Amino acid sequence: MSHISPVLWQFLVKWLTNFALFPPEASKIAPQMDELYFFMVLVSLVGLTLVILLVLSFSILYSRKRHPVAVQIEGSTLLEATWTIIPLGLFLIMFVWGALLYFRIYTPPANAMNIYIVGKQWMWKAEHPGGQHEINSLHVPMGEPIQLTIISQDVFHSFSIPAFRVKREAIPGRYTSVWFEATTPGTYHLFCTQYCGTEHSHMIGDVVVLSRDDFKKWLQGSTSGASLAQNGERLFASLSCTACHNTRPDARGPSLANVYGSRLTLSSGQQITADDAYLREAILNPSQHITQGYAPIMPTYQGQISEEGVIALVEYIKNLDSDYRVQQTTASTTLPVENEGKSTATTPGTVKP
Amino acid sequence: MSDSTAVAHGAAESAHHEHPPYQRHHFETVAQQFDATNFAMWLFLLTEVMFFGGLFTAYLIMRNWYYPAFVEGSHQLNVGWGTANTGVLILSSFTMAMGVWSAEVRRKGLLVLFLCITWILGMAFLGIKSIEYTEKWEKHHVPGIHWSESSFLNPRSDPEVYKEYHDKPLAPDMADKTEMYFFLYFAMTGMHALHMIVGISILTFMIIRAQAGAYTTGHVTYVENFGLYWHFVDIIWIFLFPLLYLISRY
Amino acid sequence: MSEQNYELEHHEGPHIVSPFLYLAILLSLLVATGLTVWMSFIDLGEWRIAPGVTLFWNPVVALAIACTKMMLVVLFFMHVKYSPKLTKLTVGAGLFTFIVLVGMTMADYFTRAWGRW
Amino acid sequence: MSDAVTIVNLPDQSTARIPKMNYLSKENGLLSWLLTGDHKRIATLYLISITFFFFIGGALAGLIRLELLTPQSDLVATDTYNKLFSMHGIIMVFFFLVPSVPATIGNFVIPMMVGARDLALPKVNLLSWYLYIVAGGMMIYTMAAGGVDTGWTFTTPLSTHYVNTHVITTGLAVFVAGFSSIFTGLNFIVTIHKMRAPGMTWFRLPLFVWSHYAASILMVLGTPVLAITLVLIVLERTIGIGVFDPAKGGDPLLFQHLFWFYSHPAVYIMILPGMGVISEVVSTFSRKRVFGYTAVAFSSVAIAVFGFFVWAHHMFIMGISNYAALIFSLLTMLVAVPSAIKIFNWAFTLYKGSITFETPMLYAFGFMGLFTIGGMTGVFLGATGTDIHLTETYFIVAHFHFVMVGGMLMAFLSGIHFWWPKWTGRMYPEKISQLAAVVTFIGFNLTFFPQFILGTLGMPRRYASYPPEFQILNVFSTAGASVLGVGYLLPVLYLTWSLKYGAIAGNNPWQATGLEWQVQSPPLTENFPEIPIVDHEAYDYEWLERQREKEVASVG
Repeated sequence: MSHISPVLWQFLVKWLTNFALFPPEASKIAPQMDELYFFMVLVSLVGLTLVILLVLSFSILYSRKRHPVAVQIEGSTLLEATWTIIPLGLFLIMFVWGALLYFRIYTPPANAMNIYIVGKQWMWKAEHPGGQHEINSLHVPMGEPIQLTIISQDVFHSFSIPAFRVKREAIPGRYTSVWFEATTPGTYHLFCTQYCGTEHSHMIGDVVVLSRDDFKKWLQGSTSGASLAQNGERLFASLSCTACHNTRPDARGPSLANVYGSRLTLSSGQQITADDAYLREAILNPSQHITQGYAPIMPTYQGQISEEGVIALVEYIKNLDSDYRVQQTTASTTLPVENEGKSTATTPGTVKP
Repeated sequence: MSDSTAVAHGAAESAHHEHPPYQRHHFETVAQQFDATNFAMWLFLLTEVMFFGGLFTAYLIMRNWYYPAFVEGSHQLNVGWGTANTGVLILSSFTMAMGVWSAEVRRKGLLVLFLCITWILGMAFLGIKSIEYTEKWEKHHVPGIHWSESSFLNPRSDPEVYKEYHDKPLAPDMADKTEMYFFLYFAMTGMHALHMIVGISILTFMIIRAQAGAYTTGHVTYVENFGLYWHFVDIIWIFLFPLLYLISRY
Repeated sequence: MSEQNYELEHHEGPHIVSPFLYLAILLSLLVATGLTVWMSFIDLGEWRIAPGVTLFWNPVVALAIACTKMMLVVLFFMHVKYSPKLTKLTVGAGLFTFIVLVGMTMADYFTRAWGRW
Repeated sequence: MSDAVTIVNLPDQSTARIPKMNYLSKENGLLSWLLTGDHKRIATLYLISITFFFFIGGALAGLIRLELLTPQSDLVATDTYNKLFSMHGIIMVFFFLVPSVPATIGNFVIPMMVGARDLALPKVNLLSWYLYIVAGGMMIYTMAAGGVDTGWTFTTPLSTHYVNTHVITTGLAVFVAGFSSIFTGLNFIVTIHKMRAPGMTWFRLPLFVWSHYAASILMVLGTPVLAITLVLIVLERTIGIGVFDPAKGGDPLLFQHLFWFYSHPAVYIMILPGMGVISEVVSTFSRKRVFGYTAVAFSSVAIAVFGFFVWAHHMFIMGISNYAALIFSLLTMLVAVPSAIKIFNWAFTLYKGSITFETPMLYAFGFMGLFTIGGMTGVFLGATGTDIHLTETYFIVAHFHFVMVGGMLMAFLSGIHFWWPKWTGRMYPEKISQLAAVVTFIGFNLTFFPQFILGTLGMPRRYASYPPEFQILNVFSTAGASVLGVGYLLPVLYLTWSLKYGAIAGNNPWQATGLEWQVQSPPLTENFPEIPIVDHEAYDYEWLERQREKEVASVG
């Protein structure tokens, strides 16, 4: 064969060595997803075989040659009921099974480590809590639940890791989240699957799963000097947030210590949990997110902070468990103003593995 | 009407019977023709309902999100003009219905009269609408091209509205969203006005035809169907009026 | 479906409505317009269903009046009251699909607040 | 061919003539076509126009597959590739699939099937074709001027703020094409309600009419929502209205809701008429009434009704509320059932039939197999859990090509071959068309089946370049596409040939029961010399037999 057509030979070799029907199963959810997938494939195959068998056998048995005169049959309620109820039952099983899986994938566990993902034309930026930045790659430890909080800076993107069987749309103006727990070390594809413009197909990268120790080493090796929360703190000060969000008795804004995850009552009377999405909205569109008892005087920061800046602020507020640091910053002179959220973008953060 | 039904029955008995001139050849009877075109008009109105449906959906969602902005945006509209316009449009619906009635009882003079009144009322509606639009332009309330938020950041700068409603200044981020209210205001009333313009153009043509006696020979389909369209446009306004003008006026 | 054979079903052509009825409808429409403007200047209060979920009565009343006006126009000016079932069905189908569009879209927006998603 | 393997019953070729008076010969000259009110002529105009757009869309598809032969984007640049798939999608969806069966075959046979002389509104029908042409002209202009690269889904804010191609003209073209489809649907509904011949009750209507009725409801109620959405996009691009712009407080997800409110029912607009064709063909070539007529009829209506409740399943990963995802997923499962019902009913129509295997039947078999796969993989995507992994990959591309191309295009070709003798008065050549059907089937599977595996492996859709390990399957797919191309070119060639050289078909070459087969081919402009009085159900082969005996008796 190889001497008949070298190209064809190469092709065949390539096919046989690379042939795969499924991507690797590298997360905890992947085998569960595949179980449902196999079940569906099985049902489809049975259904398809049934249809093919029926059509083929009837075509042979009742071809004009063998069966010159057709017998007129009205129909059969029993049969109609059969092929209504059985598919319906199967579909409902798939629905319930699928829904369970869906909730599992989109409900992160409480102890998950949070990594922020910002999508923009045409790259993925990952922000680790330790201040490590990555572009078009994501390093994660094995065996630990990782939550991704995803947002887009411009158009819709979609953060997809086939080997983990997870995918979530990056939406402009809103956080979405997804979580996974990697199980096998290795390098996997990271895709943008939502069409996002010219270089859509170049918005790809690698997800690197490391053992816990390797991950620790990687974290140390890629540190940018300041953690995400520290960047946030700097920004917090430079935007003069401390002018109101301080602990003085006449403070015009609420204290932000321990606010994350708490139950807040808004000025509209609505009760909400202060999560990432709430914090983001409260910074950008404050008037609808005022805590009860405070005047709606907070200016909007829409257009003044980049998504990375907002992320740094959110991370800072999240980790704020006492007012001590705020008092410190309030007391000291503020750091040089780095507006437009450039403070994070300019840090030498991009670390290639 | 009576002799046209006679013709209809006659035609039903034999396909080769003499038809009235307005019966199209592929219909068996005049009644069938009337029914079919009437039904077609209703289906067309169905598509119109869904056409506006998209705008109403957008409106309801945005209103829920940015209620304070919608309240103050709405206060900038002139209820007087809005009410007047509602009255004008309802009146024009009435005259249109009377026009259909005149065609049914074959009174050519009355038909032309009612169609003319409808035409005038339609123009009056557009006139009032353009006064309102001009006012919006002058107040810098045309989003995008001629826009300023100052009357929402500082309601006292607009004493006329202020003395009525004593609006509190909106927070800057909410004041931004008043632009959304005016987007939807212009999109919805603009789309409605466009339907009015189309209606008035058809009406102009119909008045000429009615003058020539085209609709008083028992062939009311055209007038009836146009009436349906006109009433539909009226109904859209009946909803636009409270949704856009009457938000939290107390 | 309702209508069967063509000739059997069909009758006298369009029903002719009395102008006085039209006049009555016109007056009720104008009264309803006045009513809706008048009501909008009165605070009808609100119903606190749950903390943060409030139903204001003013828009409800305004929309109820608008719906009534619509029904008057549809039934009498547009002759639906005197029209065959098919026309009524068509109007119903339009309203139904409209409600599906608005209702199911809104359902998504409202239930987003229920969870952290 | 012996009598045992075919039902084709042609008149004696030495004496047979095409009837002198028919809708084609009635008037001559270009104007008589451009100003015609005749549904058969408008159907012909439509057939020519959509074939034209099909081949433009097909050429774009060919370029896409060629580009994907290698992992790098080497044949065309990425933005050219983006324009290719965008215009392929827009042209195929709005200019081919939506009008394909309804505006051509539906237009041609529905008035005859219900026993009418024409559609209820012939002028509106002609207007619909003109709108289509205007829209098509705008689309051609867009292509000539440099194309559009938003994808056929016009996703905001990409389409409104981040591309600088011809979104406005494309949007308006689709808007106009939408109204063309609204008018076709409206015309069908009115015709089916108001123009039925005496005795033609609802349950005597052929299933083709039922499925078109269901599709028409979707056209009339769904399309306007797309229209207003496109208007909002155009306004956003021209004067900056911000309803979908997150920077101005608008919501891009609202666009998704409104867009899919039409575009999901749109897939039923595309597939339902095809299902109607299959019902006719399967019945005719097995000489049997369709098994469970009422079930098939009502399943069409059920698809139309449920079709409106499922649109958000395109948005499961887009951040809709999880509760909404749950409801929409459940409803999606419900809408899958009527399709299953149809498949099994067609299969059982064959039971105890007397089956022959002419080209339309071969395409119909192809439809049943491919549509089953397409439908089942739809369930994969409708179940929320698996949707996360499979959506936005080649799996979804393969899924909708199985439904749209494997389903609708197969049905379209089946229908074209089936009604060709009625349309032109001449038969297509049987052997080569059977070959074309088989080639199409093989080419199709080779093209699109590998894409299921690609999707499962995670290859995203709309990628101009891809990781090298996906190449093998892409090579298969491209190879298949070239086979498929041959399969589509063949019918154009031999059908054109048959216009002049095909055998004279006579009134009823298939010995089918539909009213359209009881008149001459090609039919008279007014269809029936005398409006028929219907006294039998659809697919009543015994009635047909009695008719023939009567004829023989009167001639004898």
